[in-house]
Amino acid sequence: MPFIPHTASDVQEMLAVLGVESLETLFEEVPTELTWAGPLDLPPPLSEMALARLMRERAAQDAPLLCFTGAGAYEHHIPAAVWELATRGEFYSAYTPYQAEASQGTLQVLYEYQSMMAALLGMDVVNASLYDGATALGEAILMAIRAKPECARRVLLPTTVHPHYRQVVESMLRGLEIEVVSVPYCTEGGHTVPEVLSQWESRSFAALVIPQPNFFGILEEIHTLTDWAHARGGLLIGLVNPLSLGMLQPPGQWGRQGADIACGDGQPLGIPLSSGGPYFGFMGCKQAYLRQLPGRIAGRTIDKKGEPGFVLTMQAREQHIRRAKATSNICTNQGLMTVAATLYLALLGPQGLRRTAEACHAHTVALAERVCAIPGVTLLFHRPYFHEIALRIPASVPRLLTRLEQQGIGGGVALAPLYAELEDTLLLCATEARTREDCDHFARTLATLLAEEH
Amino acid sequence: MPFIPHTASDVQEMLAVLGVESLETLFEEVPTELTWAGPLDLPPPLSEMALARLMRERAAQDAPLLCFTGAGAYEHHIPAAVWELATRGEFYSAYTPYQAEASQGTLQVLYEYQSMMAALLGMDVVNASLYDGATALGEAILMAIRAKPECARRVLLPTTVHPHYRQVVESMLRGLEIEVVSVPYCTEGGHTVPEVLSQWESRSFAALVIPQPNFFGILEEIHTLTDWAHARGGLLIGLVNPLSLGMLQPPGQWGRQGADIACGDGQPLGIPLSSGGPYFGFMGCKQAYLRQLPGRIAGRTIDKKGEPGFVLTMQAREQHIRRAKATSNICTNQGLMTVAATLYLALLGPQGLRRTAEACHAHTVALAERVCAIPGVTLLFHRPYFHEIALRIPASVPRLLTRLEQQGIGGGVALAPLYAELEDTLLLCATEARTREDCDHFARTLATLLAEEH
Amino acid sequence: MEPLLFDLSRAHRQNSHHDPASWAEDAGAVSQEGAGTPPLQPFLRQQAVPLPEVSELEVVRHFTRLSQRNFSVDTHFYPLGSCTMKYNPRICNTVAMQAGFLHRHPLTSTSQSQGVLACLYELQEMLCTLTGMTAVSLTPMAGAQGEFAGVAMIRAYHQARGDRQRTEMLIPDAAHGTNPATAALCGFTVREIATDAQGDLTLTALQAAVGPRTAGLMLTNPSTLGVFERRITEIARIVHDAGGLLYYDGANLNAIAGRIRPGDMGFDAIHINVHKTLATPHGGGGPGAGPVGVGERLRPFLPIPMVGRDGHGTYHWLTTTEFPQSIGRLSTFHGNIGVLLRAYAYLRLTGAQGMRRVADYATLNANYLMARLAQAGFQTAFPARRATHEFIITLKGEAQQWGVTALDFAKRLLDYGFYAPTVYFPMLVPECLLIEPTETESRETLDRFVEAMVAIRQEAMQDPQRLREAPHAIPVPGGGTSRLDDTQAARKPDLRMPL
Amino acid sequence: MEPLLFDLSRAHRQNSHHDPASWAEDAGAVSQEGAGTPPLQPFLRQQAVPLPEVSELEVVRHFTRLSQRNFSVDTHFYPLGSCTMKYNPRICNTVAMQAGFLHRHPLTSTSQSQGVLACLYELQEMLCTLTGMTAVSLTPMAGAQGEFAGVAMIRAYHQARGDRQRTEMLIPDAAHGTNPATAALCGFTVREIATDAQGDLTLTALQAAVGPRTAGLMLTNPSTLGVFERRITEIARIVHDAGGLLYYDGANLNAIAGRIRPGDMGFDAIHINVHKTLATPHGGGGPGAGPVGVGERLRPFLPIPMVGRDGHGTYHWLTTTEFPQSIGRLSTFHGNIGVLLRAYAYLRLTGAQGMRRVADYATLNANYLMARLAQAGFQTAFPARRATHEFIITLKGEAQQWGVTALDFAKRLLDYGFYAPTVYFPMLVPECLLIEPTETESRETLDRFVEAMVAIRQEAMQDPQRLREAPHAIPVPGGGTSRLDDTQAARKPDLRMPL
Ligand SMILES: Cc1ncc(COP(=O)(O)O)c(C=O)c1O
Ligand SMILES: Cc1ncc(COP(=O)(O)O)c(C=O)c1O
Repeated sequence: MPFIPHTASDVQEMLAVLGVESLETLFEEVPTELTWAGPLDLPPPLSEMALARLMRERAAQDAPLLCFTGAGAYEHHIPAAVWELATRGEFYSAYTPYQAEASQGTLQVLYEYQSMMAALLGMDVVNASLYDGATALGEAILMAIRAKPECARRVLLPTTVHPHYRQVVESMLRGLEIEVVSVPYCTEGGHTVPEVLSQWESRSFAALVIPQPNFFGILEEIHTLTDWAHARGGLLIGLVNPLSLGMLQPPGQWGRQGADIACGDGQPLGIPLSSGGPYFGFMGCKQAYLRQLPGRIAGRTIDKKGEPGFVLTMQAREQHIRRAKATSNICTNQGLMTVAATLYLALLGPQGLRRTAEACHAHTVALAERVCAIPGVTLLFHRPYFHEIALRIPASVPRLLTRLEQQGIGGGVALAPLYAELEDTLLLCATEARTREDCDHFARTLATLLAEEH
Repeated sequence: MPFIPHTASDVQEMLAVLGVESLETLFEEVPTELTWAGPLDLPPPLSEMALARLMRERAAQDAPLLCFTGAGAYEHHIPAAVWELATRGEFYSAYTPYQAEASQGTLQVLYEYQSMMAALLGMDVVNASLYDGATALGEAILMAIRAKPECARRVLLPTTVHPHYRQVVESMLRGLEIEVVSVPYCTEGGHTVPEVLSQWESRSFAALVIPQPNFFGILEEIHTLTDWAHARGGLLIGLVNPLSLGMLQPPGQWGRQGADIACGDGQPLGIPLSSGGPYFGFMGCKQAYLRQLPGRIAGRTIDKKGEPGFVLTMQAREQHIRRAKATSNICTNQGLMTVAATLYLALLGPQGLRRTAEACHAHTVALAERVCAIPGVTLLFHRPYFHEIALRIPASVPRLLTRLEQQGIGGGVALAPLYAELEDTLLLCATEARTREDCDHFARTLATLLAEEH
Repeated sequence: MEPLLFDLSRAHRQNSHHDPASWAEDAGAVSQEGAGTPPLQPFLRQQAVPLPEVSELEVVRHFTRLSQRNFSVDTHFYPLGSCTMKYNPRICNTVAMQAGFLHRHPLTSTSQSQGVLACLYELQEMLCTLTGMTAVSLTPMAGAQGEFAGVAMIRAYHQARGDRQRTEMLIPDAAHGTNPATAALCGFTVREIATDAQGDLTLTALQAAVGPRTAGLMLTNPSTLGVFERRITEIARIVHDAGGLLYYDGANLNAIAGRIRPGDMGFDAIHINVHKTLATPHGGGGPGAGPVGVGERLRPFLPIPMVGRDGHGTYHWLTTTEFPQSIGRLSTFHGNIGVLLRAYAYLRLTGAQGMRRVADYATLNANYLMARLAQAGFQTAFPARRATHEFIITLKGEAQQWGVTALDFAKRLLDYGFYAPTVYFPMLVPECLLIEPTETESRETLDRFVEAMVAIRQEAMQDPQRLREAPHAIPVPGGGTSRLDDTQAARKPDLRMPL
Repeated sequence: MEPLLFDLSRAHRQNSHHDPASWAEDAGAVSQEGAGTPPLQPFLRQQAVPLPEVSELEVVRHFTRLSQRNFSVDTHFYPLGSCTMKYNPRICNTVAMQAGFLHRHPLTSTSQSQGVLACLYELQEMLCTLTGMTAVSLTPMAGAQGEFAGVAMIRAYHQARGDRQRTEMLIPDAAHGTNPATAALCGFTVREIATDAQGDLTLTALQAAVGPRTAGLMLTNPSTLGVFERRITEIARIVHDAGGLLYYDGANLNAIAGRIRPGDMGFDAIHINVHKTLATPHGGGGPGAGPVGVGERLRPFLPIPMVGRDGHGTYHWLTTTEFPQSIGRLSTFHGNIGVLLRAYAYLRLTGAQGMRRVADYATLNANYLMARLAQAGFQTAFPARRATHEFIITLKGEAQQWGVTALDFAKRLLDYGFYAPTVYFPMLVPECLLIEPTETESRETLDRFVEAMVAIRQEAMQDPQRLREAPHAIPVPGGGTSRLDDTQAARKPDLRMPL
């Protein structure tokens, strides 16, 4: 029997210990009308060999694409050691480290993860992961509301935040009577401007969210906005791409006081694209808000012998203790992904991270130069950006994307379905993984396809 | 610097300890004329990212083929757990277990490998691996010569042994004044018959080699041949496919006394095709010949506390002790492959191994039925076979193979380049991995191609 | 102790083979001076990120050694109740880690994603069959998010019917913490329902609680007490009659998979912890996945996206276009697809017969282990009841007699080479161990566990201090940590390396 | 101790997901009754194979736990002299384990194998450049087989010239055991050449030995004594003048890679241990690979197959058609290709600069470690000499004073968490440790090793018995094995489980 070690005689002997005749007896408390009679209508079992072949075929069914798509998930180099180590059985098949003494491996990794992420974000404390970037933002907003009971249950959420994130936030907050105010972006700069925010000048809010870079790749005026929010008694939630922080200012240093909460998606730190998941959400905050932080936290302590060791701590915030009053309902998080991210950061180091961020950006700049040389193609916004660009394209973007795919290119994302006003625009990205030949090839292909359109 | 952890200040401090100014000084004993001046003409270094991409492209450069080729290397199902565990760093990056106490993992695996292989072969002892099947046969012959100093330095080697093995044996024995007698095969049965052997009836020889199944897939008359060799004072070396032993009689039970030495290639036991290697050679023998066995051997012993443990043993046979008088010059063997084979045997168990062998054979029988239904295609030999068949084909085989490959099929091996007399013949194999659809598809394609030829 | 990565660091140590070596002219400069765009300078970090600088070899060693300091299913019996720590087939990892899946961008068009979509579609179908539900959405990323989806759908359902007074969620007192936490997160008031001495829900309490304010009831069956809620049909009727809906917490599905279907018990929504029942790994804390299934009534409210199939057999994403009443999106893209692929692989390996066997042998193992422990003198929480896939023993007697706690037993088990069962959950049973052996453990392992428990009990009698100070000698390289001080950890939080 | 797999076995336990579930009608029956062929019956096994029957979970646990009982480069400093135990980059494993390489049958036509052939061809070229040789054959499967190829070529060369009296192979007394063993295997008589007190070959002894019977000289430079053979040019002249050829044992190439080329030193043939210099893993005993390179004179004799490239850039196998004088085939197919791919990947990562750095830093580390140990009072074997990538210390003094041996030091190092250096090789130096730190170790690690050595020396003085009984506490799960009895192992061989 697959994965079941019992032999016929085991079963007989075990039933004898139980003093019952058959396995069925063990289910005698179940009302008979609830027992499904026959076998379920599932496909017949496959041998491992047949499964491996089926899955090999499924994995190979669609041709791989040369990826110029970003929009919240990025193709980066992942050192081979990351997943060779992260999938070791002792990490892969362990549970959440409840019995600390038998889980020092996972716990020390979490502590190192928290330390490195805190360093990267410039935050005092970081939790041990949330599901993904979008839910991390939702949790950050809930946290801000809890942390600011004196403020109105209102948050300011720029439309430069990833549209999917905003949808998730909406789903998460729906039952809670929290007002989410959409802050429109500046159509020239593609960023959030204080002038627009000033409408809420006089109204209380718990937090302002600032994405950096924002969904269009544009860099927001983080210092001004942070100070603006703080001046009005709100918290500032920084939503960041962690890899960009190899180069960009960490949320902890935004404005005069720094962001209060930083969150985002950890995918760029060593997590494969995987069709969309599993990734992981990260969240850090200032010490003052620690007790409002959701999710697990590892801490360093000592054992009976006075030796250092690690435990899960601050559990009084969590559902298994606080139940309906917990900071979140999260239980299982994305643990293994943080192991991978810790490995990624350890292997790259500060220099590798900076050089990677720089290469991403330089390649996107180079790509921008190439595509903007094509007649009719222009940058949509005129502001500094990081590693992602919005373009105006003189063609039907959906058709263009299909034709690019037919040529083996993942050519970015059409903005119109997400921003109705942005007809004929395209969001593109070139990470450090894109070579000069890739960018040349893309620009050439794009030029040819656009020429054919006319 | 890739893989070198030294920082500039490390280097300075280390040189200071050495009291030298520069690294160059450390090479001062090397005559200057021997020092290569500039950099070597090697390609510039790649980043890991660039290397990964290059190798991904190389691996994908040639389309995968549906494999009906055997001839000494077989596509079998390999449980995923085999290589997930065998490539764990502690196995992968350890050396030959010289310091037994710090290498109990590898040593216990070797002991278990030896135990399982001895059980499979029906042999008293098995060594810890040789390079591959061909060199194992060469070593077996050398061993027989050593074990039989009273016999002539002569071995009888049927032409039903894999032609490449015979070539390797020739290379290995060339300097040693050993006569290798080629024993021709029976053209009807494709096997070795006693009548042909009887020419050497009166001449002394150290050993007769019997392959089972032989290169044509044909089953040899192992019992008769074993007894024949023993009756004439020679040893019997059984050359076997270890997977076939899930079903076929083990060499230890051939004839009245069993084979004296058994050897072969371990590839079918969990080793991927890998374009030809690494595989591993195995060798077992009767207790009497233990001290002539080449290669490493693990043994069980006890430690100071009386607890069982494992060591490399019988080292007096080996080059590092016996030097010019060693049983072989082998040092590094194919250790990790035996870890994989041990895992393979452990996961399949006796039942899995038998069922796999049966499926291989049943599929080949079914394939034979299908292809023999095509006009002009016939089995070359009329004897029992195991999982590989030689066919007569009414067409130019090399061209046929090319056309099969163009259709994505690895269609077997032409025998003519190996056996000049076997024009228009083809050696085919269908393991347990070939589905009914695969076999139907092959037969249909073959029929179409042959029809087109006419 | 293994040193911290930070302690292995040395300034300017680099793994330069991970330097992307940009081809773009002078990457450093370009990064500050985009193509015709304003300078990046004001946005740039002033100091380098204070990350450790460690060689790749030391990184490999550090994490290899750290991994060896974990107990895990791959190394130890892990009878952690409610968590279903069973064998995670390695093939499921291997097939999911193929380049064709790993390198696929989530926003790739569906026409270029048919392979992965086929797997997900079939998984949806299989989960419907397994649970007896009408439709499944795979997007929730863990059990708790599945609960969130379920409860949010219940809310949406009542609201769609204009039934706005239903603000209460009924939850048994024995329920897992995620249940009340989720209800609260969805804006409901939690009303606890008592459990009776037999481990069943107190029907009178339920009847007293239901009413026009009742949005629904969250239940797991078998319950967290390790017994089957026998009057489930009646419970369902009571709740439904009062206009509420029933949510099934699928964490215990391993007990009944292929045998009893939550849909048939009257549940309207359910999540499935694939990292439990469907053997995907728990990864030291995730990722898991918590697909949510519903009956016909809740179907319109399922979270998007889901996978649909058109008449030509082509797969596509279903979004708010098809599901305008959806509770919306719960993850940035489509949930934890890599985990779902592992679940898919597992289900294809087991099939219907295999799933039923899971329930059968998980139940056999739990009952056997319970019987053996009871014979050995341990007190089970519900001696009159059959165990399901797990069961509870209470060490109240041992605590009173010898002053040792359930925690002491748990810690001492680590010394014996076993991970500890769940302790102090459910909170109803004093000094409890919730023990779940799962179907993938052999009888020999269960017998060894009984021996260890008996030996520890002996120690508790003769040398209770030995237990109170456990663990002593956890078998990990370098020797294990002894008991760690939780109180100090919480009182003086040390949550990261100081910079 | 971890139980043996056989002890975990239980009759009829099966992992049925590995049952191929044949589609052919009644596989069992068919297997006995081939299509129109005589019955298989007489050839069939009578009893089932007496293999253990263990569940997949237990197999995974068993091998995971066993792996944790190994010291390895991925977990420990492994300064095993002559073995070059450096970091094995994981990327080299990852790229080599891709399906496109792994699933390729060796007899696939060259037109369908261009990807792998391109790698092998380029590897041949790179190895020529690195060694200063004219041509390379990749087929030998380890260093010793490379030696065999080299010596067989030397034999073939003399024979091709009709020079049949050259029956002697000269080998320094300090040489590795594979050198004399190989010479014997090729039918040569071994003549040992003495080493002088400075670790150099005694030129007078060499001069006395060479003559018309001399087939050649096998040498490694730097020698196994960890010093560079300074008069190599003169040595080469002497041997060549006598009509002999020079074979270079490439085991120590890590000391000079990218700096000094064996071809320039006058060698005619060389093997390269890719599992040493080129960082492919040693796998607990292999597989490695031992490509062999030659100068122009030996080119015609190279073992087949090799990879050639035609005018169109298409790769193909070179066989006896192109190399009719070849010493022939040395492996069934083309050698250990999977290992060669790892070596290729490593060379592409390092390039020329990187290879030179390998030699530089391997040498720096060895000299530094030697100097530190000498400062700490250890006796180096050749104090007047520079170390190369390795060096020898002799514990003769310690043995005389305190009655502890090199083996005792080695075993005690295990307790300190270090794998032991090579002991008692080369045999010339009494109580020797041959120490090779490699370039991938950091200075901190070397310093920790020095501290351990000093501490052990202190123990030797104060409590020699502690050393003689070492190891005591090897840090592996469950606690390490104490010193194992080699003598009993050899006297009463227990080489497998009895059935
Ligand atoms: C009974 C029960 N419900 C819900 C959950 C929550 O599931 P998850 O951890 O996947 O969020 C768990 C997990 O421990 C559980 O045991
Ligand atoms: C000096 C020397 N020569 C030859 C060899 C043999 O190489 P291999 O083990 O690859 O056969 C070794 C390996 O230990 C060695 O150290």
